[in-house]
Amino acid sequence: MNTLIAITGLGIFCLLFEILNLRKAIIPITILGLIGVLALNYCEFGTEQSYYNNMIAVSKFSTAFSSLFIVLTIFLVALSHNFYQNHPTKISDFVAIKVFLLAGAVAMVSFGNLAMFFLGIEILSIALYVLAASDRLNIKSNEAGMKYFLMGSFASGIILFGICLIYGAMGSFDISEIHESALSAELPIWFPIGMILMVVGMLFKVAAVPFHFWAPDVYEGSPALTTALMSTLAKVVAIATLFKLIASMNFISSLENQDLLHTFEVIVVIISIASMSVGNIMALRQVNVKRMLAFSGISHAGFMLMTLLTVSASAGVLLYYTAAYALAGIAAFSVILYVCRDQDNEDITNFHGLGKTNPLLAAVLTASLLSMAGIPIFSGFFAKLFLFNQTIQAGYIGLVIVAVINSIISVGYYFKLIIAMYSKEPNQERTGRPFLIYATAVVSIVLNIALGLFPSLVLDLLK
Amino acid sequence: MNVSTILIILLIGAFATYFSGDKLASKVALLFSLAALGCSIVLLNNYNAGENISVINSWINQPKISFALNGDGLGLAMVLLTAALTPIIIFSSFGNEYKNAKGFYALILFMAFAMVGTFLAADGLLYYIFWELALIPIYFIALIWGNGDAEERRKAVVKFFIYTLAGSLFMLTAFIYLYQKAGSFLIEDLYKVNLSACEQFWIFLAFFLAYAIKIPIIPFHTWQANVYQKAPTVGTMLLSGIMLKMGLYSVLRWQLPIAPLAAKEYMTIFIALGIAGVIYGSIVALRQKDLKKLLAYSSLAHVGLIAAGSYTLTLDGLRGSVMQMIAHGFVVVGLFFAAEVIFRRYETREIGEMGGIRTQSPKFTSMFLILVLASVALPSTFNFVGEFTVLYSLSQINIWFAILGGTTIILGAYYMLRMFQHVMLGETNSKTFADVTLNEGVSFAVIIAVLLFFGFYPKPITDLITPSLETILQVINKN
Amino acid sequence: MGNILNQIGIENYIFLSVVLFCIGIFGVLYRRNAIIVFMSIEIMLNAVNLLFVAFSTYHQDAQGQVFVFFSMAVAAAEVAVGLAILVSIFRNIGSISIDNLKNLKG
Amino acid sequence: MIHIPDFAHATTVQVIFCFLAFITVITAFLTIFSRNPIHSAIYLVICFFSIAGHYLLLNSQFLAVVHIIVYSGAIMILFLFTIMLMNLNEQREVHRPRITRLGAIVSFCLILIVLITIFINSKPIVGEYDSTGEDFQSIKVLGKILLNEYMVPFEFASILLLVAMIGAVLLSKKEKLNK
Amino acid sequence: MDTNLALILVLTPLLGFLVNVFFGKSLGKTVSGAIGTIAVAISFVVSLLLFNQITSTGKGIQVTLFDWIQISNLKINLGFLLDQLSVLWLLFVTGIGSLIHLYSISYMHDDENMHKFFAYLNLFVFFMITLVIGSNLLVLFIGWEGVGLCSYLLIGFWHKNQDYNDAAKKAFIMNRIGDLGLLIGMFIIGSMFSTLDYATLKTAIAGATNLNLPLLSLAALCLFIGACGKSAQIPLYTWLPDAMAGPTPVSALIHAATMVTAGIFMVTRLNFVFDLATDVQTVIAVIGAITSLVAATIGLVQNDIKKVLAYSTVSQLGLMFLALGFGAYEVAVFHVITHAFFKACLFLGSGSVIHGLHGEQDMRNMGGLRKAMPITFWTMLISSLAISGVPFFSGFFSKDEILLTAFHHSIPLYVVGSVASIMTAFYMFRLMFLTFFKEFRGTEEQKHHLHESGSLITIPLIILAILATFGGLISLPGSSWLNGYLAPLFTKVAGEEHHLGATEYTLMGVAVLGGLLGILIAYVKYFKQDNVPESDENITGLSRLLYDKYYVDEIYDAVFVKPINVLSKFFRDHVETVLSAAVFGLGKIASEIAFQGKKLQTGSIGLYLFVFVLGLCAIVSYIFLAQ
Repeated sequence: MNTLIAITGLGIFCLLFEILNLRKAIIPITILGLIGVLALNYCEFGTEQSYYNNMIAVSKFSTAFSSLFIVLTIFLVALSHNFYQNHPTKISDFVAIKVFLLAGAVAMVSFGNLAMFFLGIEILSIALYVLAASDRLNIKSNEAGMKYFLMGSFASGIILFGICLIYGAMGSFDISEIHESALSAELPIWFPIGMILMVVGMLFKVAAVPFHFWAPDVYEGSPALTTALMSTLAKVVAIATLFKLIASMNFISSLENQDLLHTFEVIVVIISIASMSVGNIMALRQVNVKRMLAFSGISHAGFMLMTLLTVSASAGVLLYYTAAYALAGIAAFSVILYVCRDQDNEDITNFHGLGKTNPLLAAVLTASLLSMAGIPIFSGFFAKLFLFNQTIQAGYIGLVIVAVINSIISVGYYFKLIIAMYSKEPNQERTGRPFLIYATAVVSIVLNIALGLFPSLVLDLLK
Repeated sequence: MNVSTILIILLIGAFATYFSGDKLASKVALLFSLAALGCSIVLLNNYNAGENISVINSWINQPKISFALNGDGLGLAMVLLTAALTPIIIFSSFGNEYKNAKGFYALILFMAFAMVGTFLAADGLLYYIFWELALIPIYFIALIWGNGDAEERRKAVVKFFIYTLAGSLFMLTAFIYLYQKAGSFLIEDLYKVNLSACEQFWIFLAFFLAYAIKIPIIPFHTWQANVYQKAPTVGTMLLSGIMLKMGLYSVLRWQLPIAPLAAKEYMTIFIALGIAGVIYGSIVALRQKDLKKLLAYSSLAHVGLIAAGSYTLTLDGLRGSVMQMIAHGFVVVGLFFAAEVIFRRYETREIGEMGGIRTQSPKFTSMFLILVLASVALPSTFNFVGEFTVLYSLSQINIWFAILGGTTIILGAYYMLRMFQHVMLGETNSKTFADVTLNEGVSFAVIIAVLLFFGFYPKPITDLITPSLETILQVINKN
Repeated sequence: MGNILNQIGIENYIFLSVVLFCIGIFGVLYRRNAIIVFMSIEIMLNAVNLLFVAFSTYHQDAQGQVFVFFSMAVAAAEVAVGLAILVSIFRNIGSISIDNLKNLKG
Repeated sequence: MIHIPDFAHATTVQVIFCFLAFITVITAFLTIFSRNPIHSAIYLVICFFSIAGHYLLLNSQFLAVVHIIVYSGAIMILFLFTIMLMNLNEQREVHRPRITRLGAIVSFCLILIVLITIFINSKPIVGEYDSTGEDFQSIKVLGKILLNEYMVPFEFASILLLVAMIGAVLLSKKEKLNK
Repeated sequence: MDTNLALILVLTPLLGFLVNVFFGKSLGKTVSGAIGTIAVAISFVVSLLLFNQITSTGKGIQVTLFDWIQISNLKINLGFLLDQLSVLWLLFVTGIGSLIHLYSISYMHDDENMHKFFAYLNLFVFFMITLVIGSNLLVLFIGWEGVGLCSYLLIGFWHKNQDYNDAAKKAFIMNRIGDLGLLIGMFIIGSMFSTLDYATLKTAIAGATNLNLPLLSLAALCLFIGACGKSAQIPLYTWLPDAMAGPTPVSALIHAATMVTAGIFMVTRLNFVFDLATDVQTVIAVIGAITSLVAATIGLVQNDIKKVLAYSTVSQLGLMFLALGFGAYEVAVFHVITHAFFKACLFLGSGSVIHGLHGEQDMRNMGGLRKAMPITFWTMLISSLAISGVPFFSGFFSKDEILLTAFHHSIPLYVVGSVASIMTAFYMFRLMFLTFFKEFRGTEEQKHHLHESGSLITIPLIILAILATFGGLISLPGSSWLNGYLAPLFTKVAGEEHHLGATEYTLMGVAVLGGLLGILIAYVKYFKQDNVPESDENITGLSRLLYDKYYVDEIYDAVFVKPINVLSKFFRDHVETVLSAAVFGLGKIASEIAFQGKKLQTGSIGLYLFVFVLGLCAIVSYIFLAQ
């Protein structure tokens, strides 16, 4: 709870700095503030407590994920400095929106009442709509914002309908109450329908097939930093929330009571397989890196959805997977930001010869791509390993095999980028070594590798 | 002192090489690789003295993964192979100028690190990690420093990477499945797992896919020739000399003992595949126009025989294949180096453009000829010892296996001598061909010395590997 | 006064709300004019609000109605942002037909 | 089960419900089908009013008032402003391809049928609806709940609105062009 | 002491090889030649010592150096067995070897790579000694392959000529086919008796109760295939005539006197195996006979002086196998020895001729050399008489014994052998007449330079001619020293056929008459009638068939070499492509799906939402309406 308050306060401070004409200080102060928040959040870790009539329920799950979100936000804010260099008047808005977005994200994983959940997701979504469309003179950005907005509101409507039906069934928005009554025999069918609708809405947010269509377009059109935010923070938040929704409301047992569990699991399996396959295959022919990473994100969503099959045991795995994925994503995007900062697109051709002109960044990008592809020692590998382990344990060996095949396909496009960096001739001069971008790239990839070397650090958090 | 020392040396070496700058890189790399060789010899001594050189530390609690390295005879033999070949390979590259040499040599050492790790790992997952790690450096070596048309090379290298990764991911799945049964990735726990015949079959198959691609066994070999051709010779040496031994080694260490029932049940099929590889590889090699490709196919043929030997599940077969692995490792490195020596002077790998070298460079010719002869397993070379043992073990299974596998000595002689004739003999070439330099000569001499020495006196190696192989056989035959 | 649902039945509210919701969906799919699409989304949200109130009566519980406030706040916020985006699109391309938004594809 | 309206014995409430429902659905449709955005807006306002009627029928007067204020008063005005700003009173929409319409209709029918079928298939609510007789929806009660139990979401909603505000500003603020 | 002797025996040639390889060039031609010769001569001396020891003690010497290859049930030592057989072989290997080395010093003096030549020769002697004195089959195999290698190196000694290289390669590969047979034979024997050691094997076979005879026969057959390869028997004989591409001393040493007899050595060595495999013995005899006849017929019409000798060698080897097939090992060995003498002499003589004519090998361009090269002429004449079976020359005794043995076992094979002998006499004298009599038919330039070769060449010739004359003494009919000497090796009691009766004398007479008949025909045709063989284009009919060696090479080419090459090309161009495409194909398919899938991503919000709704419907209806 304190975390949430602190974050909100920090957001408001950002806005104040603009008024106080302290633009230069915004980013450092925000980063420091966020680090403080991280510390605060860390202090809360391990306490199981609910605040304000169970509006906010702090648990290991929520604090762990909140920490991850905060870390990601720190990186994203750090990247903002260079990205918004040309928009000095708006920098406070951008940073504040990001901080508020973080508040929404934290609310989404620590909600104790569906109202908080709904508001959280709306804050997140609206902030993202704005960020997607924030390059207001760029038609692509407009289009991305519009697409995201329309489809996002549509999904919000469906989520809202789901909440409504749950309320109809339960007469309450409080998840602990829902948790208790979810097993009652008298439960109207509204509850599972409502849950399914909410799940569908969240599947939209995580960009799972067949609700994924927005992702590539929006990722491509949005300003690169927003894409980074969407593909790392937003995706991680969405999947964590989805996980929490299903886990915290006893949904699985409830379905089991009503003999619907099997069909639900079939659906999850199908969506998971479809997401990975569609994501990976579609990414093969992309030339725009952001778009490619969008499809990659779709496939990773498919992987992460596998945790829904073993909700009771796989929170740690999900945390690990999301951390690995998001850190790799941050590293990758910081390089993309650097490479494409003066370009009007993010085509692969921009990356030609990066291995020669900027070996460090090329190495970082390579490492992050390898991590996403699941090559050992990078945490992406362990993420997949733990995930597969969990899933095989639950008996879904077929699903794992499909996942494995998909991992193979994914290498195809990740390596396209690596090849472009190392075996093509550079086609442009790259000057300047923006410290924050370098720092973000290096720190995030180091964190990624550290996670790979000591996976227990994160994996055992939620035990 | 335990086996992790050598890993540390190589890893530090890789970093040190990278930071030593382009000028010094090759020397630093050589230094560290020699240090690793020295270390492995010391380890061998300690092992022979009965010291425990294994390591086991827990690493990840849940799932239970340990940092376990096991120094037994078999592993040490392979480590020695790696540690001996790495300096040779590095030294042999001294005649070439590489752009960004520091990266190049660092990758070589890193690859050696990963390969040594693979040979030592006693935990399924650790093993898998090293296995995969070895893939990355060679990928970059081939991609960045390779030769030939860039687009073709990219295709070949990516295919190689994806293909091998594909195989190994199935192996990973098998490992995870095994973990469910064993509750640990430790090799001794995996050995103890009781699996039904059906489970064993699938696990065997998953392993097979990984190894068949890596080794390669036909029809999974299609990446090989292209990559060998496109990679820089150093990469080709690493690939053919050591890396494909990873696959063969793994068959012995992991595949057979973990799924013995399946191994016994389907033995003939896999032997037959290996032998088919022998014949197919030999025949394809016959008409290759590119020297490196020819050597690649010859390698295909040889490893087919080694694989067939491994699948016999007899001590002879296993022992023969290990010896043949070592012998082949040396000889193939030598042969590829010879190709490189020619390339340095002629700037071509087309056999058609060579010829008549013998008059100009008798020393080179002799060395090359010895390597060719070793490769066709002339008695008194180490290759003969291996090949004889393998063929003998095959004959114990079925005489036809020995006969068909034995065609390698005919076909092998055919394509190798044909190649030798067109590359080295004939009218003196109009282009000048300087005889081997001292550096080159030393590399050749070391390889030849090793091959001949063990050809007459293979006992040290036999004694080193036999106990481990017997242990493995015990596990295989426990039921 | 008794529960009004005794006379109408919660099902009828559900059906009405479902129909309304579906009309909203239909509108989003049917129209290319972004403003109308926004309106359709408002219809969807209103359908849900209606159901909230009905359920609130059904449970004799005020929380549902409280939630409607939030839902309205969300609707307002969405519309504000949505229209802002729409305006900037209109400024850039002079049209608000979502058919014109097909630059990003493939 | 669907209560087939028994028109002969319909209570006033039932008649009002049917009437309001009819208005709601029709105006919703008209909103969508109107070619002129202004007309759409006006139909939508009517639709909102009829929904407000439903609220009144359910005896939540406060909500009805708020609803009208927020939707008809704020949101619709926003729409109208925008429409006027863009000068959209004439039909600008290009002709929709048939496939789009077909798709829309198909999905409309599909989702409607699916949802309705599920609700019909589900267990019917049997028995009388509770009536505790307590006041649960007066302004007072709502206010208490909103500012006690739902204090946090209430505050949080302010952040939502703040974000929306910043967003709207961000999207429309012109910046001085840097050199 | 024995170990040291054996080591000196083996290692001296190796040392000679190493010295010549590393320092030969700087030492100069004569010195390197001398080193080579001395190395072999030392071995020869050691062989003599050993011979002395063996004959005095009558016991073989077994030397074990160290464990070599360990196979679970089969321990293989690197060890030597010096017994009667091996020492006998050693004697003529090193003896003739020394002579040929000596000869080569002069013969090769003009070659810039003379030191290499001697190196290879020494290496050959080293391997040959290893082959002979190995105490088990695998050590034999070292030598076996090693001599094959040296043969390869020496045939292709003039490596600039790709035809020679082809010949060398062919020799090596055909030998390898045989080697595979030998290996398989070893495998079978190894698995049957768990040993490859001769001595142990012998006791094992003798002591075995339940012998799997068919399997043993198979082993014997495989071993015989090995022998076929090395000793140029049908079907693996075609390499030997081609091997004449090498320098003539090589032909003399390797392809006439020593290496090609390795097959006979091996069969003799394993006589206890072959004795049990009677079917295989028949096969050996038949193949030997056929080879001898076929080679002889081809030899009738060859015009290249060395080719004639080569086919003669094949034919004589066939005769030896004929004897082996009847279990008459000592007879075969006897012929090996005599053959070594006269054939070496013939080759060296032909070498002298070729040397004198500066490389001319075609007999149509020779003639009348008798006066210019008298020593060569006389030594060759003696050898020709010996090979033709003219009485009291060595060949007479040995060949006669073979035919005698054949007669006792199988009349048809006897006839075949006899016909081959007659032909031998004919073509040998055809060679003599064409080369040494009448007028010189070469160019004026050659005529001008005609001269007798130097003493280094003639001395070996003379020594060999003497041996060819008197070599028969070691095994005179009736009182054979050789039979007695070799007796400990054989299980069967030898010499039962050696009581000389009327039949034997008749047969002897027939053989002598046959030989003389052959000589007579040659005399009539090439001396009296003054025929000179026609030039290549004009050869027709049967002679054409013979001249072209029954087209065996062409047939082999068409049946084996071509198909393999076609197959190779097919594999390379098609199978590889298909396999590769199959792997790439998966990627291509994925890529194609991606390409089609991109079209689905139209950018239209309507479509996206449509799919969204459809997905929603599908999920909801599947979960709630599926039952």
